[in-house]
Amino acid sequence: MAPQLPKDQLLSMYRKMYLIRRFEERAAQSYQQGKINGFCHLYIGQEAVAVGTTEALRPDDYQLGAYRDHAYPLTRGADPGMVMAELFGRATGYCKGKGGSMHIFDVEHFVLGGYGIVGGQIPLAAGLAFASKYRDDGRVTVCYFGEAAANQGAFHETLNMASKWSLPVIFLCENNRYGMGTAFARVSPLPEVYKRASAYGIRGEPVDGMDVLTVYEAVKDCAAYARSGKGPVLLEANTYRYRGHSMSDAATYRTKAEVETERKGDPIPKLRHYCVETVKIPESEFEKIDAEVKAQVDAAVKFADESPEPSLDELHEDVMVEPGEPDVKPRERVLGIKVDWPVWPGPKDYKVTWDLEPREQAEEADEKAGLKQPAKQPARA
Amino acid sequence: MAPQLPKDQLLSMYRKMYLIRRFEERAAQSYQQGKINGFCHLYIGQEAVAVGTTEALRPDDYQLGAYRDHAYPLTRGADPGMVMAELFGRATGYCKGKGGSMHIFDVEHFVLGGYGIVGGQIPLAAGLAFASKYRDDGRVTVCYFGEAAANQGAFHETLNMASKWSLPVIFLCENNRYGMGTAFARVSPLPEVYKRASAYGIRGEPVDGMDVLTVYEAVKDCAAYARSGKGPVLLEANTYRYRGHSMSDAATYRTKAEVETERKGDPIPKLRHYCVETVKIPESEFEKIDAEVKAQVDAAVKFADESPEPSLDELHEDVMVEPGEPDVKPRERVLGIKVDWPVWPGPKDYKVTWDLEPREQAEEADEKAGLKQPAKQPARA
Amino acid sequence: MPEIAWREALNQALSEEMERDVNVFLMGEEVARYNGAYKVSQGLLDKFGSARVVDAPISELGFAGLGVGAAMVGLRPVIEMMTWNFAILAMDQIVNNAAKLRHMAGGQLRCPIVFRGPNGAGGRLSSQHSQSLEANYAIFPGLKILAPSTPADAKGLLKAAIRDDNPSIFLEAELLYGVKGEVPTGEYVLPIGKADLKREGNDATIITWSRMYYFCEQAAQALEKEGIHVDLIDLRTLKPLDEEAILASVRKTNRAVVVEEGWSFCGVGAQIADIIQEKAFDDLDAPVERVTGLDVNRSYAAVLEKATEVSAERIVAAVKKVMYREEGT
Amino acid sequence: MPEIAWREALNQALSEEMERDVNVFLMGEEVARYNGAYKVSQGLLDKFGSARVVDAPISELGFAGLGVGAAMVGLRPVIEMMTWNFAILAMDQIVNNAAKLRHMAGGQLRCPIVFRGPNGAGGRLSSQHSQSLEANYAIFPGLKILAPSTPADAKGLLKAAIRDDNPSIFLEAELLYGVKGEVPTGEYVLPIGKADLKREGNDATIITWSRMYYFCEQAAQALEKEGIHVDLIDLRTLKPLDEEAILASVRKTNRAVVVEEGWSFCGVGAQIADIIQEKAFDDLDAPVERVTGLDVNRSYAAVLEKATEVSAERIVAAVKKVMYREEGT
Ligand SMILES: Cc1ncc(C[n+]2csc(CCOP(=O)(O)OP(=O)(O)O)c2C)c(N)n1
Ligand SMILES: Cc1ncc(C[n+]2csc(CCOP(=O)(O)OP(=O)(O)O)c2C)c(N)n1
Ligand SMILES: [Mg+2]
Ligand SMILES: [Mg+2]
Repeated sequence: MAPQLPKDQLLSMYRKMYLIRRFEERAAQSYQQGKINGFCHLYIGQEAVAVGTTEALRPDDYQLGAYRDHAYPLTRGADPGMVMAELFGRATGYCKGKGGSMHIFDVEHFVLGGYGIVGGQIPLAAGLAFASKYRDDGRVTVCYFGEAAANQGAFHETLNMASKWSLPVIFLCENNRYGMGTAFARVSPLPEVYKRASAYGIRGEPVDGMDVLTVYEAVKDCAAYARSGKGPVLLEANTYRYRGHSMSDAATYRTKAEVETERKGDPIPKLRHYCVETVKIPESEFEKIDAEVKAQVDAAVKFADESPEPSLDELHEDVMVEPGEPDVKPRERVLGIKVDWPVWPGPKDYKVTWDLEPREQAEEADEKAGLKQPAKQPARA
Repeated sequence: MAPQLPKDQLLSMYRKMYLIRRFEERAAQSYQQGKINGFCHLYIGQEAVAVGTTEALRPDDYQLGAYRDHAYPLTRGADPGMVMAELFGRATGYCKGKGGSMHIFDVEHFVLGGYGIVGGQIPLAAGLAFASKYRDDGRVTVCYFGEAAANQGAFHETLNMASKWSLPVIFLCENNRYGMGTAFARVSPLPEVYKRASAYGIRGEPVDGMDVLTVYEAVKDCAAYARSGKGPVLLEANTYRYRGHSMSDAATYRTKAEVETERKGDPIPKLRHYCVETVKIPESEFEKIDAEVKAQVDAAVKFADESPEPSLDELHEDVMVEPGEPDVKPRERVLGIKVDWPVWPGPKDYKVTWDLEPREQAEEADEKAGLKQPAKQPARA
Repeated sequence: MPEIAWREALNQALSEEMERDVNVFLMGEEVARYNGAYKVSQGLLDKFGSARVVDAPISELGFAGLGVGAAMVGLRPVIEMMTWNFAILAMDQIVNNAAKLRHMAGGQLRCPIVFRGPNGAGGRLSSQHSQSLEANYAIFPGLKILAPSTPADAKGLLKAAIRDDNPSIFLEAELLYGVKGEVPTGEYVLPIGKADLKREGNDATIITWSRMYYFCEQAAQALEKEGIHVDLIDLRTLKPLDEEAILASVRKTNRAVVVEEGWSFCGVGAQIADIIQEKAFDDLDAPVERVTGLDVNRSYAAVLEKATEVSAERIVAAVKKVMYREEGT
Repeated sequence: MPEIAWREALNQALSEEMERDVNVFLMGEEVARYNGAYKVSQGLLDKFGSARVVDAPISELGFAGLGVGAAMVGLRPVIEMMTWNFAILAMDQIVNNAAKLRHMAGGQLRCPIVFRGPNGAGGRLSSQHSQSLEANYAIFPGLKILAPSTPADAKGLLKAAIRDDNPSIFLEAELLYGVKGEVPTGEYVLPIGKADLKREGNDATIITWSRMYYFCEQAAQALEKEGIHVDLIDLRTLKPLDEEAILASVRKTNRAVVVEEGWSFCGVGAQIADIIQEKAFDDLDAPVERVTGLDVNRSYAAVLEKATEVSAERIVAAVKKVMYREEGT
């Protein structure tokens, strides 16, 4: 077991996990009240993964995931009211209500979206990591994806490139054991996703996704590894979702009993118990946090509920960007506060020092293959 | 070393390899004369793979490959003149001149095409094998593909399914070390394709693709394995092409010296030498075969050259099939001879006995994942 | 005739065709044990077993291609795409293989396969999940494109598509599965390529397909109250297109409105308008009007989504426009 | 002005933009060590190094998506597709991510990326390798589509596309790379969305783009000999479409012929014809004619391929048709 973490850090992790839990419960409620529509995928049960991960990263490391994405911005300090407003489809949402539950972007906090096409975010992650290596900005990218996405061609093509070019990216598989109604083992001969790392010659390992401290340690180690230039990691967090695949899935197909058993592994009480029993943090502090979070989430729902619908002027906005048009900074736009916004280096701001493929290396490979110098005329096809 | 093969079989393998070699040399010549256009990918150097493979299969096992496909029908007994005519784009070609060099189909001999989209034939192979298992016809499918195609998503998705459903298919990678001008090792962290089998929990192994007898033994063993229901195999034949990627690639980028070295490994003289030295088959028999093959290929070129262009009535043919319209039988159409044509079972000709996923197995996987009985309402999404 | 929902009509078609021909099988995500994401395949696994109703991994390109391969040797796969948005990943197998196989092979084989699933909006799903993609397939020679509107047409055309020896794209809609209508029981097969004149009138012609038919019907009823009577042509098949039906009606009414759910720019409606202007130029008393979804990415927010959608009101307005009647007069 | 070939014009554009902005990089199959399948990237690896000119594995979906991800954080990737036929595998990343990102994110980011490569026929390559696929991208909001014809336009528009903050599809052609023309050296950037009136005349309007321009020019010269003078509009950009240029000309000539290399059914030409019939209905003296590739799968055989292609003769005939002149009179 890793060295004990400072009390404040433990409490902040607890607070974040409970924030997500509470946020999702109220989102579920709001969905039932018809205030949220379409697809809404809850993160309940998986909190330890996002919280442990974010805790282990630099605040400016990139994160992106699939459509089960409410937790990602919340772990990064996004405004819960504005995330809820996005779920409500209101003008005050992070994406002006255009993306909704499945597509939450909080660029201020380097959370680069939730994506609806299974596996679609995986190549993007390689691109983010490519940019980091290209600019040598020391960032690591964390790409969350469900285990079912590992059967997409995009997974294969991306891991191959990420490995070949030693891109600083952690492919973080949130294995909650099924995609919609299909148990992963039913469609995958090799149900342990991390084992696929061998096909790409990269580091791969499983981690208990129901224990935030274990996730934290694992991601910290993987991030250091990737950041140091050793290449990508395929990290498989074994977790469980307590709710149906989405709100439109009542998940009646699961027995109470079975969910109860799982609840015993609930990462939130687990951390709390550890803090109280081992670290000797008084219960009262947790009661205080619970109360504060409840109030915070109530306020978030209230904020969303009282927020206006987007104006119709928004219809043609953001489809194309006009010359000189700035990017939209959600918290500035909505809350009127000044925020630090990522600035990407300009045309002359840096030089590329990365030698993606040293010439000797390329020539050696060519020789082995039987190639000599580049063809003089079109080699096509 | 495997038991020595009967003399006739050795000679027929030699004949086929030399037929391919000679055919391709004349094709190259015809290309330079402007009688063949577009892309034309020669098989010279790789003869041992197709010949050893076909020799090890049942004549009604399915074969398909990429665009480097002249050899596949030839090993199956296709009419060389009609293959050449297809390269010439004549009405007497196997595909009426519609497909050309990259798309040669000889359905009579269960050669189901050459394909131009890298990796595009791989999912098709799973479908052929699925059909065999579905009908329990005992067939095995051999899917040839170049090593570069192993970086396509289609490869990943297909091997996963083929493994999960134990489909009788041999994924036969013809590793000639590069795709066009790119050495495989330059774009693949794991340059041994067969090692990727581990990601799908299937059998994978390399074989010397420059020795027809080794290929024959390996494929025979893999075919028996697949046919017996043990599932797919990823077989990697290490081979080499003596010519450029295609006729439009003069391959000036390879040194004479290096090609010379490789020529020492030429599979054709190698088999001949083995037959003469070890099996004691007189040289004269080979000289006789060489002469016969030369004449046969000369005749093929002559046939192609004297064949008519397709008629314009063909323009709208074969795009859509009309009710009651039969399939076209090339040798019947062109040579007017009666041929055995594959007949696919009709609506009531058989029952499906294959239980692709036994219920208990599915339920067990569901239980493990935390699922119980099927959802009653739409689980989407 | 019994009233049943779209999903049951499709279920009947699948069940009957699987009974009729052992070569027919269904493959897709969630189709077997969970009876389909939209419950179209309800009960089929129990009835036909696990080799004929197959749960696929989330590998659209892979299982679409698997279907094409199986079709090459005489099976008749029905490949369910959970939605056509996801089928974009499988497009290579559909347009480069299925649509071209017979031709590349010079007629040596055929590819009897049906790709089916919901197209268009699902409602409050934002841009990645709400696309109408028929034009992306309609352009390729070698494919048939079906887009029925009523449960009866859906049953009759799905059965026809399964029996057809060509590859076909069968377009359904998330918002249609629950829609009910009278459906003949048992053997009921409709001809592919025949439009259905669902309403007759001399004042104008409305041409549409799939879910938009219901909006057009609404509009037609509203117009009738104002004494405007339209021909309402439900194409049902987009390719091959029933040009005769379109042209015959336009020659009668001299006015045409084409209604589609998808985007305007390069939508199938543009092709239909082009055919009309080319072949009925002298019969037209007004330019062909098109009513389409707005040419922007679809939003999740209710008001924004609604504003991008086709509405009966907009169809009414378009008909009045081609009749040179001012709105509301 | 120096005369250079298309491939050199593109090479100049790439080289200059990479000099100008360190954020620009080129990735694709064979682009680095082998200087491009068509030698468009000749010399760039030596000039800019292996991180800015990258040989990708044959993983179109993967490296297209990698480019999109890099663009999200301010790089300006140029992704070379060896041909657009292969890009069908990458379509999901192009239309579901690149085209939708800014909108899904409510304007928080942009996606400055260029996907470029040859579109259309390569000559004697059969059906999988000969497709004109512009319509498949033109339908999606969020993308710009460029299809220049001359080396100068190619240079000016590629530079513009690289500098543009939106994702764009840049269509080249295997049969154009060797075509020469005068090209301004150094800084030369053209506006996206502006058509070029390459010839003026009052008798009819020919509208085209990409390689077909040369066929139209041929036809125009032939027509001139017969005293027929046409406006020849080279669109150069398909989206955003320069409607004004089209309509202004048609209002003048009252006759329009749209020429495209690809298939007729649902081709971009149908959309152009629709715009003309809708917005210039009263100015039209004849239906808009379209000259397109034949709606069949393309064959390898020379005679069959030729018969599917657009020819100057067919364009001449179409112009005469809209002028109601009998062939040869
Ligand atoms: C390409 C694609 N195919 C199918 C779907 C429909 N779909 C949405 S979520 C889902 C299951 C994904 O499961 P997993 O990746 O394990 O993520 P989880 O929902 O378990 O978090 C499916 C099939 C989709 N969105 N995209
Ligand atoms: C999807 C796709 N991308 C790119 C190409 C262009 N291309 C044709 S052959 C080839 C190289 C393939 O190499 P490999 O798979 O090793 O087969 P080989 O030519 O060596 O037999 C490429 C990139 C293509 N045909 N299809
Ligand atoms: Mg899952
Ligand atoms: Mg190779």
